[in-house]
Amino acid sequence: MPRKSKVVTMDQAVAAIRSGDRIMVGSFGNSGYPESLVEAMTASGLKDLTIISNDLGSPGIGLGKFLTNGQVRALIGNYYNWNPEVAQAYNAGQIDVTLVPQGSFAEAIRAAGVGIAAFYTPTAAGTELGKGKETREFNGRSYVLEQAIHADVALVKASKADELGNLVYYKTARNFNPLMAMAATLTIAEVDEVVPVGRLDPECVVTPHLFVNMIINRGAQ
Amino acid sequence: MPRKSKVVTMDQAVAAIRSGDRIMVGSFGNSGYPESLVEAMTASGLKDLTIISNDLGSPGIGLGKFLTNGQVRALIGNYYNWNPEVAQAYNAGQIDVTLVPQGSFAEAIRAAGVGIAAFYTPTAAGTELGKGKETREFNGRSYVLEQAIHADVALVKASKADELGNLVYYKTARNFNPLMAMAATLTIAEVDEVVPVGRLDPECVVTPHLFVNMIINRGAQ
Amino acid sequence: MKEIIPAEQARTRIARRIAREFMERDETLIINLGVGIPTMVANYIQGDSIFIQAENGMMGVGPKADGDSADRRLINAGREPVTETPGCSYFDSAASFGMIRGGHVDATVIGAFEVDEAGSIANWIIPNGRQLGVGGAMDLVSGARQVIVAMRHNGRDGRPKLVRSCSLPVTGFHEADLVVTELGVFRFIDGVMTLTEIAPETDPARLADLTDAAFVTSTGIRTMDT
Amino acid sequence: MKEIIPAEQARTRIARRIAREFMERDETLIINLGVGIPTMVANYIQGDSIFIQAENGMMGVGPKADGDSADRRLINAGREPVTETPGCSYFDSAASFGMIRGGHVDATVIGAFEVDEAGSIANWIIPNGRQLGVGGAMDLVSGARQVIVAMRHNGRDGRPKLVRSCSLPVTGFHEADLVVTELGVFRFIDGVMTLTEIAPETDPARLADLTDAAFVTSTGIRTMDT
Repeated sequence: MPRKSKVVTMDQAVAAIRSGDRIMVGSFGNSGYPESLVEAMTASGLKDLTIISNDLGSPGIGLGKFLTNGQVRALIGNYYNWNPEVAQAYNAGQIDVTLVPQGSFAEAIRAAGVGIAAFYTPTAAGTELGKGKETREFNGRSYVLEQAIHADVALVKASKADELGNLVYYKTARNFNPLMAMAATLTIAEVDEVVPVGRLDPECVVTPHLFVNMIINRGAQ
Repeated sequence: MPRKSKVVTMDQAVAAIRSGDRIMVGSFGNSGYPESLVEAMTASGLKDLTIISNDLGSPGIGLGKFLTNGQVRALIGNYYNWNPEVAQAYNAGQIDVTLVPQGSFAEAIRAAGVGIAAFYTPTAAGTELGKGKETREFNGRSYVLEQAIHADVALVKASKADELGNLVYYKTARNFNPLMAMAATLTIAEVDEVVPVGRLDPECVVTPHLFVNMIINRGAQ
Repeated sequence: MKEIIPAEQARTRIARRIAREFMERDETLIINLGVGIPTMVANYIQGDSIFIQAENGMMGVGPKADGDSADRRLINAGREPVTETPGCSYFDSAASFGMIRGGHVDATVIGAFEVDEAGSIANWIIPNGRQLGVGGAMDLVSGARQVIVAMRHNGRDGRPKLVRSCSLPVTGFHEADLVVTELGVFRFIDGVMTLTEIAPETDPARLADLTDAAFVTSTGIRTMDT
Repeated sequence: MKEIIPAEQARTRIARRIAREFMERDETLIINLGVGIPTMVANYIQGDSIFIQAENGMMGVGPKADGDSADRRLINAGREPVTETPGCSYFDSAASFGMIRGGHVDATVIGAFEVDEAGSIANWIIPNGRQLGVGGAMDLVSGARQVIVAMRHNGRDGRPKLVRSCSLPVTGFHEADLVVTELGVFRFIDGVMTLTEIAPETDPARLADLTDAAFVTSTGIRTMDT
């Protein structure tokens, strides 16, 4: 069969997302998130979303748009102090918020991507964020059982894709993107540039193409 | 403080290893293993070693030298069919052998490197290699608890190091090397070439320098 | 026992049939090929939408390297020198098995000693004291989305390899989706081993005699390509 | 309450003292710096053997970027634009916290609301309904080999931050190794909070009055650099 291109229009990408979906979005403090995809989603009628991300940007900025725009049912992440609207909405009972320590959060997303159901980490043992989680001793130290975090859709931001969907990132804009690309049923990558197959160094590909289902090429817009 | 060089002589490297140590060695079927280090260790009087590696090369070749040379007390790995001396020594009661499925083996080494005590994998559930390991259901599927695999020393092979100890690899000679570099108390990297700091692309470094304690520079020999 | 089909012809037939299985799917596929007949499948794949993953850390494995171009640091999981394809990539063994365990590999083609009526597969060890290795077999059968077994219908001693219940140590339980031998194509449909294609050299009744496992013959059974 | 030492002088003193702690160790060090005073530690580090890790995925963080060179895609974990150093590298968040959790980061310098006599640290949340975030705090205190707390001796309301037992939600139990305030250096020696250096502006008795936690004064106590 001739290979089908993974490059899609923004409409095609957004049409693949449903209200109520669990959506991972790459980002760290407004760095390295798929800006066009987030923009298009906030212009869509999608609602009741569970957003799985490190933080939620700032009020009305970056991932913060989802909340300002009333599209959020729940958040799973680790740091919302940059966006006070999160605590407000949570206190008002408008959204659920699940905090997972940043390292456990990253590892749990990776676990989902690599087929590990759960893992024991020392982080949060005995603390409020360890409550309700199984605790177990290994070599005299307490560990908490953290379960994998899956999503229906991952929206990731990469610097470049080749035509197959191999991805490379840019500096600290890498953050959670390669992990989320592995952990969702559908992975949509927004990239600055699509280059011909063979242009990326095989030693330097960060996300091999098998993890990527759709590509939004910002360089073509 | 002025920075100390991590580049050492072979004598210095071998002097850091003790009889009885648990030693990880990167390799996959005689590809990507630290040849000079293995050579020097077989010329040393080191004995009672536990060798943790994917396979054990071939009889008298590659990692097989450790066994031919009588330096092995135990093996932890996953595929010894390429070296019939392993089954012979095991049947004769001369060595212990622990088989861990290759994917679980890789993940368990990574786990040691990243501070995860144990993880649940579906691999080997219900099989002979799952015996004696805790089994647990997640979402209706059986998973086996695999514990992290640590070592005293990791001997890894990289293509290039920079003077800080950042490592890059060569094609499928990468294999277990980056994982083992994280999982041992002491990591010794044998490289083909040491390049000046700044020469490696920061986006393409596979093993950041903090994991590397000593460098054997084959390019200087 | 007399061979119905000569060995090399049998191996080619099996490999080609599995290649067709992939090429009929109108989508990009990521596949992993074990040693032996499974590796031969690559010879019959055409087009540019099927990618071979090697569990020792490569996506996009190309044809075997011949003498001059062989690089012992560029090998597949069977230790054979291979080549690159455009768009290939390299990664460590944890990332590689992450792809497999995480369900990102569409199919694995493996050999087997036995496959039983429950779809359980024995392919990692014959406990004869000469083998000591599992490799990635258990990870592949439990992780790949589709598990395709490529094997001769009977062993060298003539014993059926499709059995009622595995007598050898099992690699994975209820994991087989498709078994292709030189005599037939067996699909596990709702957990039932179902003969969907049969070689022209035989018929369902004779095939049942050569088979230990009980199987159902599909009402839409077709003749297997030779 | 009257401040013994003006705020900016206090912050500088704390940061400089911690920098000295690192520079006195004759070895390569990998350190992670939290926001606030911890970030200032970098200003006082000299030489080329101390490397800063940022948990958002960078090894070898350089000085903050000024206006023109700022790149919003090159930031530290406090969202501040930073620069590269030669030999730096980038990686994903799982790899980054793998370094931290795996014990490969020699020290983390963090701020805190409270540190108690048991070395337990509260620094992630004040449950006032306005905060909802933990970030990497719990991973850092449980993973880094040495946990150094950089904080003012008393809060803005004058309340001691070295307490008998943490009243705020704890980030990690028994994790503090060293606490540096503008008034003293406290080391946990065999689990006992021990005053090893004291600011020239005070003395052990007066310091005890400003401190809720019971501490032992080292027989070899020295005067802290101002």
